[in-house]
Amino acid sequence: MALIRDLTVQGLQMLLVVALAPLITGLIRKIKARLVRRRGPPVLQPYRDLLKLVRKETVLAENASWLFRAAPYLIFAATWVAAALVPTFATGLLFNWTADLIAIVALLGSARFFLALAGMDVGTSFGGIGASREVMIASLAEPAMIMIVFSLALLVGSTQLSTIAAFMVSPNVGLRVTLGLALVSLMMVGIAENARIPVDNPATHLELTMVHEAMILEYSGRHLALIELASSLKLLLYLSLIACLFLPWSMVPLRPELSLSTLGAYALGGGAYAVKLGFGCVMLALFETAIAKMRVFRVPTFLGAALMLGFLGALLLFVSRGL
Amino acid sequence: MNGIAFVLAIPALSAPLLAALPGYRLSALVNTLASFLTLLAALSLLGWRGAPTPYFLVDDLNVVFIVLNTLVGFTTSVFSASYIGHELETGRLTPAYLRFYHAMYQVMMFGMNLALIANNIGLMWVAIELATLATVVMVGIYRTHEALEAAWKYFILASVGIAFALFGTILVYMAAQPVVGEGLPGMTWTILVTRAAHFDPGLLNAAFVFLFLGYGTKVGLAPLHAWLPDAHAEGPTPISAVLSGLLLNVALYAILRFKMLMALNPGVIATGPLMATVGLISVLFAAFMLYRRRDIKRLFAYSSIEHMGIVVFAFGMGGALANFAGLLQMTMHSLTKSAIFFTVGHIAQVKGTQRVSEIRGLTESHPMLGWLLVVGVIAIAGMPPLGIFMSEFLIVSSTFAREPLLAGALVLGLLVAFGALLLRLQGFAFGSPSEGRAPVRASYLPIFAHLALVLIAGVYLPPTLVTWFQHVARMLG
Amino acid sequence: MHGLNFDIAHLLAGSLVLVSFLLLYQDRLYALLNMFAAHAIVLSLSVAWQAHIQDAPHLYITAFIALIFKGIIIPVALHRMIVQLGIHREIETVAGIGPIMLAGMGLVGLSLAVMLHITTDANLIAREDLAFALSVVLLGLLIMVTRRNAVGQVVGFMSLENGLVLAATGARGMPLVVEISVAFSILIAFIVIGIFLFRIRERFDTVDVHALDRFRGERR
Amino acid sequence: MPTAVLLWCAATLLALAVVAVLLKSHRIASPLIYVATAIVSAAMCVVAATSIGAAQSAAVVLPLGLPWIGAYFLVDPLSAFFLAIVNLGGLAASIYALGYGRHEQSPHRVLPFFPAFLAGMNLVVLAADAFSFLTSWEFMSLTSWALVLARHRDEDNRRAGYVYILMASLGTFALLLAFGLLAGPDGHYGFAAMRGQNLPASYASLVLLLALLGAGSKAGILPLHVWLPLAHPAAPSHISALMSGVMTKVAIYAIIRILFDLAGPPQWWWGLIIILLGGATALMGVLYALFQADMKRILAYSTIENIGFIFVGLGLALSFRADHFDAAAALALTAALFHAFNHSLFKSLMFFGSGAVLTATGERDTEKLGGLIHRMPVTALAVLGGAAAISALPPWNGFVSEWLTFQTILLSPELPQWGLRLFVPATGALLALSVALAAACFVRFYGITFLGRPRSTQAAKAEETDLWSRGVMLALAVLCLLTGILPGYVIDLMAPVTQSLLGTHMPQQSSVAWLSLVPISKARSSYNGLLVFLFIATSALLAVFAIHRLASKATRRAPIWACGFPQLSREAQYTAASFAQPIRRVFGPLLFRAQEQVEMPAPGSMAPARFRIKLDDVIWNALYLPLAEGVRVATDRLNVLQFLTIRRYLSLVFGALVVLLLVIAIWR
Repeated sequence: MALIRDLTVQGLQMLLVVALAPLITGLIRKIKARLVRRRGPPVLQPYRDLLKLVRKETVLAENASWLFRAAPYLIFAATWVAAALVPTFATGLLFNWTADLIAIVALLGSARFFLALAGMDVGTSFGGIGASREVMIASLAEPAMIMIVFSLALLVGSTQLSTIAAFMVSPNVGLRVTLGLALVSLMMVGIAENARIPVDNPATHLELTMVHEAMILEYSGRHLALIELASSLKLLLYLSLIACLFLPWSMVPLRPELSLSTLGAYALGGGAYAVKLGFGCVMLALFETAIAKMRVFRVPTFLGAALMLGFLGALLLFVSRGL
Repeated sequence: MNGIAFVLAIPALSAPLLAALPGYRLSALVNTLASFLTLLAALSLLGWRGAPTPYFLVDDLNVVFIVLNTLVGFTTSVFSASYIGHELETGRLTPAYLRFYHAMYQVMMFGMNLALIANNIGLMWVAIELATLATVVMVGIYRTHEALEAAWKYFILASVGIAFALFGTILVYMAAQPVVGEGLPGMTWTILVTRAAHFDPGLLNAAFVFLFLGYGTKVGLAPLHAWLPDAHAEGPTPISAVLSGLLLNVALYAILRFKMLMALNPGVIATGPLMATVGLISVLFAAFMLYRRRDIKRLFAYSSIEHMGIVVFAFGMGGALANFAGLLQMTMHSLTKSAIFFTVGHIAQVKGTQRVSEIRGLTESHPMLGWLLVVGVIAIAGMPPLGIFMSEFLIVSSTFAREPLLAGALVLGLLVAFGALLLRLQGFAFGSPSEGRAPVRASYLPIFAHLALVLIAGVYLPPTLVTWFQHVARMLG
Repeated sequence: MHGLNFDIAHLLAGSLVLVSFLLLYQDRLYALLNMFAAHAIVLSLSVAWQAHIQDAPHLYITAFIALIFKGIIIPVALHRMIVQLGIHREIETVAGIGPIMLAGMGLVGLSLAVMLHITTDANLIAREDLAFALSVVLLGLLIMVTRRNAVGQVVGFMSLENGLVLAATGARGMPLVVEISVAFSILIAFIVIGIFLFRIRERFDTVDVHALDRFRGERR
Repeated sequence: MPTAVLLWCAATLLALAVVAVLLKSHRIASPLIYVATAIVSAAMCVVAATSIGAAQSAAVVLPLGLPWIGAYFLVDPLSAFFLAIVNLGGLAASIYALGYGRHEQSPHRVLPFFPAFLAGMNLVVLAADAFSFLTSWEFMSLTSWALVLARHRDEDNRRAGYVYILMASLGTFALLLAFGLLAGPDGHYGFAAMRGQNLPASYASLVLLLALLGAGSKAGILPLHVWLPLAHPAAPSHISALMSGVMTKVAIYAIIRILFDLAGPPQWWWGLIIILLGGATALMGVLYALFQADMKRILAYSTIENIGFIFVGLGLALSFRADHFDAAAALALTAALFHAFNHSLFKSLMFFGSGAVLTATGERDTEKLGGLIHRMPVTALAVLGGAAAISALPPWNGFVSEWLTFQTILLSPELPQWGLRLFVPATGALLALSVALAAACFVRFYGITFLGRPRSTQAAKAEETDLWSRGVMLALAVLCLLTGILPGYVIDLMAPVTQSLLGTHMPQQSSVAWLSLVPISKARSSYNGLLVFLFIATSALLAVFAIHRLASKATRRAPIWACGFPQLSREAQYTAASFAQPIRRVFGPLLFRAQEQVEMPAPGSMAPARFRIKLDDVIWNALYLPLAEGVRVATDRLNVLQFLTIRRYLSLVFGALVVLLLVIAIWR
């Protein structure tokens, strides 16, 4: 019985993220457009795009291999699972125990692995460029992420998201240098991982600058749809990760009994979650409109900074538990 | 007694016979036969050894050497039978010289056996000189300019060595004479050891210095080694084998005897450090010299210097473990090195050259010779599962616990030598073969025998041999 | 052991060392040979004296050999050879005579130091003779390594060997002395013949350096 | 009992070597030998695996080796575990070779040494006294040296063999000295006796350094790794798999045996040294790998990286043990062992794959390959699995050991020493970096080799390999996945090992609910490979189902689009070198003095523009060239002594005499 309930909650969460993801993308696009005083596409445009893509016939390059066809599903699945494992409105979900933060990072890593491979499959130079730049970025972003995980884990004594969230709401967090460092670094990593300005520009097809787009250049139809969905899922994941780690208020620990109050609590949590997401979107949009795209070979310094920040945070905790 | 008589008589008698015999096949056969009989006689000494007489003595120590000596002598004679035949065909030797060769071979064996069996230090000296002069002649036997050069060099340096050894012997006698009285007793080993404690230590010191240098010249220790490489390179290969495998041991045996004598006297200078130092110098020196060699036989001659260095080092370190290791190392080196020289002899014949740079890809052109060479060199480089690994294991590990720095230096030498040997080996055995693909008519038997012995010793030492070696090691103190 | 015997033995041994010094001093071949003959004669005298005081008749044989073989035959043979091979008469030495002499002094001092320091209880004659014998040996070796000339080196070796004989005869009742001296004479004969056969004019090593290098086969 | 059985098996292997020698290159030789080795290895693997947890049996003493001691052989949990690894690799290699061996041009240079090599590795792990250990150790090196020289006509292979055998014997001597210290002056060469005598701290530390020098050179830690990328690729591929996947593990075994078992209680800084070495090795290894073009060389360098990873685990275990955090030590050691096991699996798989490619195309250079996924689908699938596992992607096994190591690092703030507190997180960063880079490296490896369009005609008409090879590769891939999703069982298998070495072990895993992995406590951290796998599978299937059902599954093949400018020539594809360029820009200048020169022809000239990359092997230049130079100078100086005149030689003798006389004149 309890199992059933946990499963349903978990299932809800999974559906929620996948349903929410395109909205986030649309929202950000809209806000950015308004910021530069354009009307911009409607917020629900991404859903329409996805539906259109899914209905279309898929065009494959002649020499595309089975890997090319399988990759979108794997990418989507991995990202989806990762996203589903991040607590959104409620902590202590059933499957939160199946993977901790490190595992989530690694899941995103495997999604990227297949994306890069898919980019190289057809054998165009664009795919190559995209893949090589992607792995370069990732190879710096991932350690930075791991460092952030370290600093949180050292602080909380756990790599378990629910535990961390629980700890964060508890009064004994205090204001810590480490957390600040971790937050900044996490944001930088998130920007890089989601191919946002200034690291990459999701809206461009100018070959010298594009990274993510270059890899998926050969995709079309349902495959493209899946990949797009996956990338918006990823964005959502990062937003809700930041939310869960740094603004974990009114997140509901899983309650044993299914009462009205519980539902109320869930509703409250959901609302809070929505607010957090909206805040995140606005922030991101502001940041993106404020800053310009940087050259690809300046990215390492950017991410190196992130890595250093994360490492500094972890080191501080290693050296003294007081800070 | 009769065992001793045979060991000495068979070579002594067969030498003139061989000088008289025409036809190399017959004389080679006789030579082999004589060596074989000598071996049998020597083996009989294992079982039954007479009481020491004023002139002859057989004890645990020299039985090791005698058996080894006659054994390698025998196998070498087998090898030389096939080797000499080829030399005759290519006309490097004439039948007349062959007679001389076989006769000298037996003279040499006689000299060495006598030196080993002698109970009288004067007699030992005479015998070693006899053997040396015989080898001098053998080295020069090809009569090429190079051979004569080598022989001449050998001769001069050996003569000085002889003089030193004699002076040392005289000094020993003078040290003994006040204690044991004039005449023969003063030179009889068995008497000397009983009274050595009362000898004048100072005289013994001087004596040891001269004996060490004199006989050390023949062992080929580092500053005194000059004759050795050329003699090995220029003489007929069987002689190189005998030089490396036996003559060095005989000289070493002499040094060991006097070391024992010194050990019995409380007042004398410590001989161990002296020997260890010289040994170490030889090892390092030879190790570095190995790299630049361009003549395959000279290469292995230097490796002989290195190994003698190791042995002397081991005996210098002393102690049951190190002495045991030293004996083992010496035995293994004789067997391995002579096996290598057998192989090298055949290789030089099929390739028609001794130049390192012109011998390549043996495992392909002559698989048997090639792989035998590989095994031999691996053995001499001290890799398991062959015998030398065990002895080097014991020497290094036992030294490291006592004298870490010395062990470090030794290991350095071993490594450098290893590098050189393997570098050359890869050149010889692998790569695309060089010209000279003449079929081999080699006698693999001696090579197999030696390598098999080395392999067995590396894996399994029979307990009897072990206890015996250990006893000898204790004798050496 | 009465004084006179000792004194005479001492005198003879000492004079042998002296003659070695003279050998060391020579730089003309013929003079060197003559001096060596003198060396041999002194040796045979001293050996004979030892034979007398030890009343060991067999030593007379040694003395005799020394006299005939080394005192006469060898020098004459070498004379002939010099003439035949046309070896020129100068002996070129490694260093100047002066330093070499000094080195010789040092060697004698060394040998005295070694022997007298150590033989605290050996009997007198033996001790003195030994010291002198050792110095003769060392001087002989010094001659060998300082002379660039084959004949000179042979002479050095022979004087070295004289030192040995002196020591051997000095040792009371040492067996095999005669045999040893004979053996050594043969050895020397070999060397001399060798020189003669190989036409070795100047250096001990070879007729021409190129052959040397060729056979060593190692020089780049 | 198991000891005896395993010894008999090893003896059989040796006998097989003899048989192989006798058979020379007879037609049936190859199948006969490989089938036999497969059977024997399978038997040994089973026996070893079953005897990990078995009760401690008494040592078998044979009257071999050092006479007055004899040869001791013993299977304890540690050796049993490594025996299992060794023989699993042996089994895989033998079966693979059944197919692969047919393409061997000179089988008589491989067949005798293959079983001998296996026997050598087994005996190293079985040995329980210094002498038999070192004998087997050197025997192992020797046989593998012969195998490296199997293609001896190639100059590079000979050079590789030479460097290898030199480093190997350096290592042997170092171990020899280490054992000399452990055995003490009166020669207690048996391991049992060594445990008995407690060394002074200084000696123990010396032992540590010597052991690192000895076993480390075989494992390939910095800066002793130089031989590895030369030798491993030079051998035939199934041998490369053994050397990389298994022999390095034997070296790890040696380290564990000496440091955890024989050398007595550790100092805290021992761990630190090993951790730092490991971190540096991991990073440098993967960077080297990223800049290689040769398939097998990439794999060899990635071996170095993984060894570094294992070393970090060992170092952590050692420092935890020094501070008596036994549970943490057990976790760290388990992580290291687990990674050793995983690496042996996927590295063998990768080498098999590259061997298959090699035989199909005759090319080792990735720049000449490509598009093989079409020609050799099964190989491509299996290698994809291996690549995913080696890049530590969940739910594959590589990730589990990585995850455990990170968990261990997260425990390290409890360590009191500042040195550790400062350097452990730094090493953690290095590890994270090298893991990410490894993923990049294998994207490159796989993408260039198997994806894209063929870059050469050989690649264009490659043929899928034989049944045996495919079978083995798939089996290994499946094993990688299984150990990834059911790690609990493997960890419980290792419990006796840590128990015997540290006196404690990780909490039992296979009993945890949902089979998830809980190293310390559920609230702290947990990972469930099985569920992650199931999730991914289900959601992927869900997506497929949804889309194919509810939307179109219509597909059309069309020419490459590429933004409308498809460059159809093969050369227009991205190359391995260009793929590595961004990362080279980041790390190259600092660590490799990388230089890129562009030669632009004058306008109008027909000459091609050239782009050259120059990478210095800093370690080689800084460490090994000077050594070689030193030897050269020394030999030159000494060689003069070969050409002196007799008079000068006499003066040498004279000098020696005078010196000695002076000595005794001055003495007392």
